[in-house]
Formats: sequence, C-alpha cells, structure tokens
Amino acid sequence: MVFGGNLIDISAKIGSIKIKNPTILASGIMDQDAESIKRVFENGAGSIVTKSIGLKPKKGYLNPTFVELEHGILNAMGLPNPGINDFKQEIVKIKKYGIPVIGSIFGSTSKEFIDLALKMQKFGVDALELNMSCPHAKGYGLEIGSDPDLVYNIISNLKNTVKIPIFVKISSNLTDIIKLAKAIEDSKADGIVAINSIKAMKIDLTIRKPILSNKIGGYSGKAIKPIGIRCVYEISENVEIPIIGVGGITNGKDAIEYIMAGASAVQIGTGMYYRGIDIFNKICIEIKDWMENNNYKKLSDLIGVAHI
Amino acid sequence: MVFGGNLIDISAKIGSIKIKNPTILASGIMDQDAESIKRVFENGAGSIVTKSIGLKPKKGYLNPTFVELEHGILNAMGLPNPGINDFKQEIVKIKKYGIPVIGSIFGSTSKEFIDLALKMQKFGVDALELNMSCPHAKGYGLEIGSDPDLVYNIISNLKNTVKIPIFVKISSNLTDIIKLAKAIEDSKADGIVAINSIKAMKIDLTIRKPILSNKIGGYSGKAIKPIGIRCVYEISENVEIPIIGVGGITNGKDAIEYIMAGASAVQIGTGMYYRGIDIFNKICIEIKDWMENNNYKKLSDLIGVAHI
Amino acid sequence: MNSLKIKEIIKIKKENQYVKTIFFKYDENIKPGQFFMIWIPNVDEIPMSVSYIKRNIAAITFRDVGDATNKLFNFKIGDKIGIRGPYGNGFKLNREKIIFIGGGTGIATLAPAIENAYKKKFNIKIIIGFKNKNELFFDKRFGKLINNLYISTNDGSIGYHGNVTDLAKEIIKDEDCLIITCGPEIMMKKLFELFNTYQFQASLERYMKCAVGICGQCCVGHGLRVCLEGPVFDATMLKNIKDFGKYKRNESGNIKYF
Amino acid sequence: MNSLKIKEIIKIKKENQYVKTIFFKYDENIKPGQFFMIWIPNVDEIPMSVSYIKRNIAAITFRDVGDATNKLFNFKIGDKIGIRGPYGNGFKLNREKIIFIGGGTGIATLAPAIENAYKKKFNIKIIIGFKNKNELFFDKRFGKLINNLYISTNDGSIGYHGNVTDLAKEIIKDEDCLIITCGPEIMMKKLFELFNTYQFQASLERYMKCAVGICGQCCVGHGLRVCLEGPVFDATMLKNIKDFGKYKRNESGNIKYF
Ligand SMILES: Cc1cc2nc3c(=O)[nH]c(=O)nc-3n(C[C@H](O)[C@H](O)[C@H](O)COP(=O)(O)OP(=O)(O)OC[C@H]3O[C@@H](n4cnc5c(N)ncnc54)[C@H](O)[C@@H]3O)c2cc1C
Ligand SMILES: Cc1cc2nc3c(=O)[nH]c(=O)nc-3n(C[C@H](O)[C@H](O)[C@H](O)COP(=O)(O)OP(=O)(O)OC[C@H]3O[C@@H](n4cnc5c(N)ncnc54)[C@H](O)[C@@H]3O)c2cc1C
Ligand SMILES: Cc1cc2nc3c(=O)[nH]c(=O)nc-3n(C[C@H](O)[C@H](O)[C@H](O)COP(=O)(O)O)c2cc1C
Ligand SMILES: Cc1cc2nc3c(=O)[nH]c(=O)nc-3n(C[C@H](O)[C@H](O)[C@H](O)COP(=O)(O)O)c2cc1C
Ligand code: FES
Ligand code: FES
Repeated sequence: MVFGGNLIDISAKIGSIKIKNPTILASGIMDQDAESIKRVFENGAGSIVTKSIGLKPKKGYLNPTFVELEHGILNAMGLPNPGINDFKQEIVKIKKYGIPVIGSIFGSTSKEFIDLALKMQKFGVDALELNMSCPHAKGYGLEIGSDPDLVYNIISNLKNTVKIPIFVKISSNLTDIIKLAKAIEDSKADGIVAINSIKAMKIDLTIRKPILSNKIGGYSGKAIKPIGIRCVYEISENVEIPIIGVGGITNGKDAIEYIMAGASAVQIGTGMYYRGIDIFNKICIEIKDWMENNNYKKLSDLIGVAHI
Repeated sequence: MVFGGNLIDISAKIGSIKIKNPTILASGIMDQDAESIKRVFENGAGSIVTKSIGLKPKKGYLNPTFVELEHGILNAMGLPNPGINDFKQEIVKIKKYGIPVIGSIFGSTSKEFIDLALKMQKFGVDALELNMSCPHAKGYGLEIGSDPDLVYNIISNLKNTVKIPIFVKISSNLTDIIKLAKAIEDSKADGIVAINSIKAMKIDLTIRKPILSNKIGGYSGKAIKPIGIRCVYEISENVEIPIIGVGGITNGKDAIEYIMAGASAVQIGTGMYYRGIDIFNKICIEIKDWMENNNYKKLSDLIGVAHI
Repeated sequence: MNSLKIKEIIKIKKENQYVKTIFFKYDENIKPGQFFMIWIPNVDEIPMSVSYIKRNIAAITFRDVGDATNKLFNFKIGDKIGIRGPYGNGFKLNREKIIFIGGGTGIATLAPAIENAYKKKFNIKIIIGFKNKNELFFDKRFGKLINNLYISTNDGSIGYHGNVTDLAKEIIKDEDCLIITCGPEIMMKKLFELFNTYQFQASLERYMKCAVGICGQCCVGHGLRVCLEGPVFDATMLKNIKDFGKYKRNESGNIKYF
Repeated sequence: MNSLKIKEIIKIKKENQYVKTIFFKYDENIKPGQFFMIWIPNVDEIPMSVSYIKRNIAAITFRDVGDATNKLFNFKIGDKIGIRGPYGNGFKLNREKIIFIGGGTGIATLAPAIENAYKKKFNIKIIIGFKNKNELFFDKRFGKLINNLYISTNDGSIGYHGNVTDLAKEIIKDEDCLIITCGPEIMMKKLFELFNTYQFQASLERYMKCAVGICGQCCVGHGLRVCLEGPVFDATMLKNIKDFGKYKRNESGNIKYF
C-alpha cells in the first residue's frame, strides 16, 4: 500500500534472485527439515539456506557440539546431514510451499560438488550455496575454501554444469580474503557469502579440557560482527558480484551496517538464539523504522554506501 | 612466606626470562614512556612490552584511531612511535628502575629489524618482541607476518646478530597459523606471542562511513578471547617453544584458560580499559584465589594441561 | 547467559540394578519437566530431565543404556559433570485433578511434577509401568505421598499384569482430569489415542545437540523444537505433530520409524 | 559502554571572529571540566571541553586553528558530528571561595564550572585574559552572573593592559581561596609558581587518541593519563608532573618543549 508516499521498499536482489526482504536464514540453523524451514519463512525470512548437505548421511561430531560463550556461541556440529538423497523430500516439500530456497552443499572434490549440485538443481532449489568455509570439518569446508585455485576449479566446473545461480560461502580465517574473492569472481560464481563462523575454542578450567568434543569450533553471534563487516567491506572493494553478509546480525542496524559495507542481502543464524524465531520479522521492522527515521525509501540504495 | 604449605607460586618463565608473575603489559597500551611503564609495573605487571618502535618517528593515522564496540574495542593507531633513537632515553630509564622489559620493534625489511634489534639490545631491553602482526599498517606487521618464508629469514638473521631472546608476535588473520608457528620455531626464535588484534571494521549508520580514519582496525578485548585461545592451543600442539597468550584477557580465569591452552605467560592490553590500571594486581590475586580453591600450588604445572 | 557449570556429585542413589540418581548442588529455579544437558567429559553430552528439585539440590535419574549413561553409572561421589540449562518448557499443572502415567525412565521426568502437585494438594493418581519388578523405582518415593499409586509390570512380577496403557484404561474414568505422561513414545501415543477427549500433556524425547533451539536437530511437527517449545506438548499441539509416535530423526537427520 | 553517538547541530553561536559555540542535544550527566571527543567525519576526531551544560543541551566552544576546527567553524545547523564521552575527571569545587583564571579558549572549559559555583552561591572571582578585544568572548555570559569579572588584554584594547598572570597578582590576596585555571600551559605554570601556597586546579591539554586511558598518548608525570586521571590536576599532583609547563609529546610520542 502506498499512503502518502510512505512506502519503504526493503526487497532485495542477489544477482537474478529476488526476495521480498533481505533477511535470509543462514545455513545450519533450524533448516534440517521442510517444516522447520516453513516455520522460519513464516516468521519473516526472505529466503532460506538449507543445512549443508553432503553425498551421504553424516552424524557429525559427538556432543558437546555447542557451547554458549559470553559474547557469542561456539559450535562444532561436524556437518551432520541426512545425505542428499534423503534430503530430496525436504526440498520437494519446501518448493511445494513456494519458499525461495538456497541449497547449501559441501564436498571434498569437484566431482562431489557436481553430483550434489545436479541433484539440488533437480529437486528444485532456487540457487546453490557452496560451503567452502566450515571451520572444523576435516577434508571439507575451510580446508577447500582456503585454496583459491581449487575453489576456482570447483566453481568453474560447476558453472559449466548447473544453470541455477551459485553463491560461495567463505571464511574469515584467511590470510588474504581478497585473493579468494577475486578467484571466486573469476570463476563466474554469482555471489559471495561472508562469513562463516570463526575458528575458536573454549576450555573449561575445572575439567581442564576444551569443551567441544572436536575441541575447535566455530565462533558466531554478536562478537564476530565487526569481523564480518570488515570482510564484506574488503570484498566489496575488490569484486563486482553480489555479496551476502553474515555474522553476528541481531538487529536491523546490524543488517544495515552489512548492507552499507556492500552486502545485497544478509543471513541470520545465531541471532535466532538471542531474539527468537521471529527475528526475521523483527529485523525487517527495525530496518523499515530506521529507514523511515532517516528518510530512505529503497534499501537497495544503501548497498555499499560506506565506500563512497 | 610459607605458612602451612599455603605458598602459591605464580612465577613464570618464558625461555630464559623469569618473571614474578605471568601478567605482561601488551604492546601499545600505556607504554610510550618510561614513567607510564613504571606505573603499570607498580600496578603488578610481571613484565612490560614497549610500544612497537620503528626506525623513525611515526605519527600514525589521523583520529579517529579508536572506537568502542559492544564486545571489544577497535583501534587503528598506525604504529605511532617516537623512533628508536628518541626511545633510548625511555629504555634507559626503565632499566634504571629495574623493570624487566621486552622491546617491541617493527620493520619492513630484515635490515630494519636488525638495526632496531641491535639498538634495543644496546639500550638494555631483556628481550625483543617482533611485531609481525599489526593488522592495519601497510608494509609492516601482518603484511610481513603472513609469509612464513620471510618471517623465517628475518628471524634467522636476527638470531645470528643479537643475543637477547626473541619473541615473535603473530596474528590470527592467517589461513594456516601452524605453518607460521613452525617456521618461527625453525628459525630458532625463543617464543611466540599470540595474538594481535583482529582485522575488523565499524561503520556508522548515520554518517554512512567506517569510523576509523584508516577504515580497517584491530579488534581486541573480550570478544576475541575464544579466537586467541584457539590459536594458542593450535600452536602449542605443534611447536615446543614457549608461547605468550594475548587477546581478551580481563580476569584471572581468562589468564588460566590461556595457560591451560599452552601459554607460559600472558599479555594484557584492552583489559586495562575494562578493569583499570591495576588489572595486573587484580588478575594475580584472582589467579592465586582460583589456584587455592582448586588445590594447585604452581601455576607452571598448568601450562598446556588442556592437551592431555 | 546460560553457560556450562561444573558440578560435583554429592550423593548417589542406586534406584535399582539399572537406574541411578545423581545429586548435585543447584540453587536456581527449575520447573518440573525441564531438563539439563549433562556433559560427561571425554564421553558425551546428553539431555536428562531433572528428577529432584530441592532447595539447594537437583538430581538426575537415569538408566545405563550406552556410553554416556554407563560412565555416569560408574561415577563416584566427588566426580564432576558439566551441566547447562535448565532447558525446555516443563509441565503445566493447570488442573486440580491429575493422572500421571509413566513408563520406564520416563518416570524420573514426572517425579518433580508429582511432588509439586502433591504440595499443591491436588487430587492425583499415579500409574507407572515396568517390564518387571527388578526395574521398579520411585515406587517408595511416590507411595509416601499418596495411596493412589498403581503399578503395572509386563510379566506381572508385581502389581498389575500387563502394560501401563491397559492399566490406565481400567483406572481412568473421570474425563475432567489432566493426563500427564512420560515414557516410550509408542506408549504415549497409545494413551493419547485412548484418551483423546482428555486434557493431555506428554514429554517427548528427541536427539539433542544445542538444546537452545538453533541447530534444528530436535524439531517435530511444524518446526517445533523439543528442546525449546517442548519437551512437553499438550493435546492441541500433539494433534499437529504427525511424527508423534511415528518417527524420530537420528543424529544425521534421517527419519527413523519407531 | 560509552560508544560514539551522532549529534545534529541545533544552534550555532559566533562568539567572536575566531570562536564559535556549537550546541547539540544531550541529556546525560556531564561534570564541568569534562570533555568530549568530537568526530568530524572525513577530517579528524579532537578533544573539546564542554562549554555549556544545560538540561537537555550541551555545547562546545572552539577556536578555528586547523583542519578540524576550521571544518567545525563552517558547519551549519543540521550538520552532524560524532561525540563520545564525557571523559576525564572535571573540576572539584571543594572551596566556597574560588578564583577562576582563564586564558584564550581555556575560558570555554571553565564556563560550566563557573556557572555551577554561581548556582551554589559560592564566592567567586573571574579573571580572563585575551590578546586583544577582538578575541573577547564569554565576557557577557560571566558578566551577567557576577561583578567580580576581570579582563586583561595583551595590547590593552580592553580591560587591564598586560597578561593575565600580572592581573591575577594584583587581584588575588586571599590565601584561603581555590584557584581554578585553564589556558596556555605556560600561563598556568606561571600562576602555579606565583600562587604556590594556594589550593590550585589546572586543566591540561595533551594530544589525545583513545581518550579512555589505554593508548598512553596523553601521559604526563608518573604515568598520569590526562584523558582519564586528568585533564584537571590539583597542586599536589602538579608538583609531581615535571612535564607541566615544560614539554608535551607530539602524535609520535616525541618530546616537544614549549
Ligand atoms: C528431554 C530429554 C530428557 C531425558 N531425560 C532422561 C532421564 O531423565 N533419564 C534417562 O535415563 N534418560 C533420559 N533421556 C534419554 C537420555 O538422553 C539417553 O538415554 C542418553 O542420551 C543415552 O546416552 P548414552 O550415551 O548412554 O547412550 P547411546 O548408546 O549413545 O544412546 C542410546 C540412545 O539414547 C538416545 N540419545 C543419545 N544421545 C542423545 C542426545 N544427545 N539427545 C537425545 N537422545 C540421545 C538415542 O536415542 C540413542 O539411540 C532424556 C532424553 C531427552 C531428549
Ligand atoms: C582536554 C582538551 C580539551 C580541549 N578543549 C578545547 C576547547 O574547549 N576549545 C578549543 O578551542 N580547543 C580545545 N582543545 C584543543 C583542541 O583539541 C584543538 O584545538 C584541536 O584539536 C585542533 O584541531 P585542528 O585539526 O583544528 O588543528 P590542527 O592543526 O590539527 O592542530 C592544532 C593543534 O591542536 C592540537 N591538537 C590537534 N589534534 C589534537 C588531539 N587529537 N588532541 C589534542 N590536541 C590536538 C595540537 O596541539 C595541534 O598542534 C582541547 C584539548 C584538550 C586536550
Ligand atoms: C549451530 C550452527 C550450525 C551451523 N552450520 C552450518 C552449516 O551447516 N553450513 C554453513 O555453511 N554454515 C553453518 N553455520 C554457520 C552459519 O551459517 C553462519 O555463517 C555463522 O554462524 C555466522 O553467522 P551468525 O553470527 O548469524 O550465526 C552454522 C552455525 C551455527 C551456529
Ligand atoms: C590501542 C592499542 C594499540 C596497540 N598497539 C600495538 C602495537 O603497537 N604493537 C603490537 O604488537 N600490538 C599492539 N596492539 C595489540 C595488543 O598488544 C594486543 O595484541 C591486542 O590488543 C589483543 O590483546 P587484548 O585483547 O588484551 O587487548 C595494540 C592494541 C591496542 C588496543
Ligand atoms: S537441540 Fe538444537 S534445536 Fe533443539
Ligand atoms: S588519549 Fe589514550 S591514554 Fe589518554
């Protein structure tokens, strides 16, 4: 409705993907089954990224896989997932519900990525997210995503094989994030998602041991936002493809900060822990309120303004 | 005094350097002049690292050089320092006061490091800390400290030139911290200091710009502790030389966590902001209290116990 | 913040050959029906209902079924566990007439709610079922409170011969009462079908990881998190949880039918 | 937390050819003598004393001396600045008889303390010195409060002909009073020597970066941070600050003698 020019447009576009608002559910958070995904969507998310899916069912690490910290949370789930074949039924349902969905996949070779991507495409996802940044999975994730040549090859091969847009999720645990971002752009990927959780650890003093069964985990939540903002800013200085900002977003202002840094949309994970499942609706309202108070009409006008 | 076996020994040893307690003032915090350093020492620090000193006076970046964040602070000072020659008088005074002092130096070439190191040694510092990790200084710091071969060469050359112990301060902004740590050990350095502040950014929404004049700064304080702990743990799994833990320490338990992760001593920077200049005394008391409550007698018995 | 706390075991009670209760100091609020994540260092972290809520003390009561519970079973006084929580919603004692129906270790989950209802002088009945009399536990604890304690065993070695649902059918007549149950899901599902006109609350178990509602591992029905919106669900919700009594997801998220 | 806030300029007052006051909304506590770090986007961040403290409004009064102050000088109503603070200790009005001595823009720093002392009905005298009458400001503001306002100019174009220390020598007789001063450090040092038996407070200026006591840039004497333990130091402290009136450190930390 347009009343007195009061319309505030927070729709977002990531390459060819259009979504009603810029808040996307981050991979690994309440996205293991279609019903949960539907619930998150009904709570306002503009789109959803699935849990990262591999070829075979994977149990992940033994508990403890989660530790709450003072300024964030630490997890080392170990990429648990039901495997691409079992996940078909979830995607099919999600698409039946009409939810724009991004299928997250992880593999250890180019061939694995292609197998997964083709299946995801066939099941009907709107786009792919390549998880090349899981901070604690051996042989997957960051172990792949820290080698720009390997990343370039995997994506190039994929781009020759699948038609749907490919976003690549990267880590901040890199000496040179710009080099990787450029390799991703060169490989013709459709967007970069930054950042995944950050390698970190919590030791319990009484037990005198790291709490996580995998010892090292991924740090997410409020504490990591300044690092994510920096990554998005640096990437956006150096590549033209769209960026999706992730890391520590808990309110509308956090989302706008990412957008000003250069993100076309944002993902929210741990924020759900701090503010509940309706964090998506809340953040959309907060974005609109802020835009209204500051006389902005189109959220997309704010993309990357911090560089000017 | 030994009363009823109540003695709690928190003295620390980093290679050949012995200090009365494990708390060391981190580089860049209230350590620009001898009198400030004396004050920090009188407030309980076991040792002090000087501001990072270069060959020539350096103004550093224009303000804003400092931003307070929700879970830490962000700074981009730009390595301001009076230059090694002017700094002589400070070192001479510090040594006159009998304070164990570690001279931090930064350079852009092996030759610069050698010039600085020789002067620091002549002035009388007890050890050197090579700043190879400043997250925001162009041509210095992390730009050098992310290349294991270069790091190896610089340190090897230094070890052939100076006699005092050499500690190397590294960053967490690395794809492979273990590789760097091993190169440092191979170069015969006497210890590793981890971590420096982490590359991060804060954008102001109203002004729509990064606040720091240098845009990117170093994130320090509470938020970064889990990352520092992980780095120290990973390094200590892979090298034998002593480690000094830094990053987000604000109380005795934080210090003990670093020690359990493998640190022989700790440095404290931003903590001073949260708890005042007497944070060193406070932390020592807290360490002792904790040890007493948990029936430990020697702090050094706790070094690296989280690996067992 | 709700971070991990390390607790020393201050008392251990062997309830029977397979079941033990472990006590530790705890002085924050817990609602009957809530659970802790229990960290057994070097082994696992598992969800456990709170089975005793006293002024400064809490306890968990568990059956030795695998690695983690076995390690716990062999713990001594002074040994340490990590706890985080309490998590979940807990039971709502929103009727004055309550019938508690427990099967196996599910009884541990019900115990604090039973004691609470007793303290409130509610009109309560308790029906608990076991395989055989060697598995019996908490019968004395409940017997002390009320006379209306009904026991069933599958082999008839004590009490009613048969399963708890059959016993329940015989006992429950009063439509005006609230049924609260915890036990094997098949049992609860059967009760739910039998007493489908009753007020009903069932405490569910699902594989849990984060226990704070973000990993999505424990979701049932339309995205309900057993760790957060559960573990206790009432009749209205249960009707919409089509997994109830039918299937669970394993650690990988694959569906496993009961 | 004391993070940066963005403020809109709501009023600008030109005090004279070189000096302006900028007002913005502010409703938290400020002690007279405290300062803000003022961010002028794209230019610099500089320390500025608070020159007005009203219920919902604060202000800074500054001289156009360089890049940042020049940009500020040309700001219009509605333009935005960032502020963080208030920082520092502020003055202690711990005597009923106070003589305020200000030189140049140092007067801005004294103004809120003067108004406070006036409100408390203290017995106050004000001595302010300028180069010449074109530099005069706040004379009306103070003149409204009290009669005991003494002005000096170096060229005698108004008031006493000479510098403020000479004027002070003529006026101050009563050993029982507290002297509070802010102005060029050489001037303050001279006053401190002249009135070395008096209660004395001086507000110092040093190059500032963090303003919260960690970077060490502003340290004087035995490691005293002007941003935190200062900017106001009393006689006992000043005696131990051997830099006082002698030297400052520049942005690099090199010593520069006055
Ligand atoms: C909310 C809740 C409350 C519970 N309360 C009690 C109780 O009071 N007393 C009691 O004896 N048992 C209780 N359980 C079950 C208890 O968690 C399992 O018995 C325990 O995890 C077994 O672990 P194990 O390593 O000994 O056995 P394993 O051999 O590892 O597992 C045996 C079975 O236990 C279950 N299990 C294992 N790990 C988990 C996990 N992280 N989350 C959920 N289930 C798991 C699985 O179904 C598995 O098949 C509860 C479970 C839930 C979800
Ligand atoms: C606690 C304190 C309170 C002050 N209050 C006032 C006031 O109320 N009114 C007023 O006009 N001035 C005040 N000043 C001085 C004011 O900060 C400088 O005039 C201003 O920084 C000049 O900046 P510029 O960019 O315009 O000039 P520049 O040309 O950059 O500098 C001119 C001189 O200003 C000083 N200066 C510059 N940057 C800083 C800095 N970050 N910290 C300290 N000094 C700096 C230096 O001595 C420099 O030589 C105060 C200073 C301090 C330390
Ligand atoms: C419990 C948990 C599980 C996660 N699983 C995945 C995953 O499977 N794949 C992935 O790419 N990222 C995963 N992540 C990372 C998030 O998607 C996100 O990048 C990160 O948490 C930072 O965002 P946040 O601070 O909003 O949580 C996971 C994060 C958490 C907390
Ligand atoms: C204001 C400031 C200045 C710093 N300057 C230096 C420096 O000159 N050299 C250096 O090696 N590290 C410098 N650091 C990094 C600290 O020494 C330390 O490694 C980092 O802040 C993490 O520790 P913390 O969380 O205890 O502050 C600086 C940090 C801050 C906050
Ligand atoms: S266990 Fe993670 S959502 Fe319930
Ligand atoms: S300005 Fe940094 S300590 Fe004072």
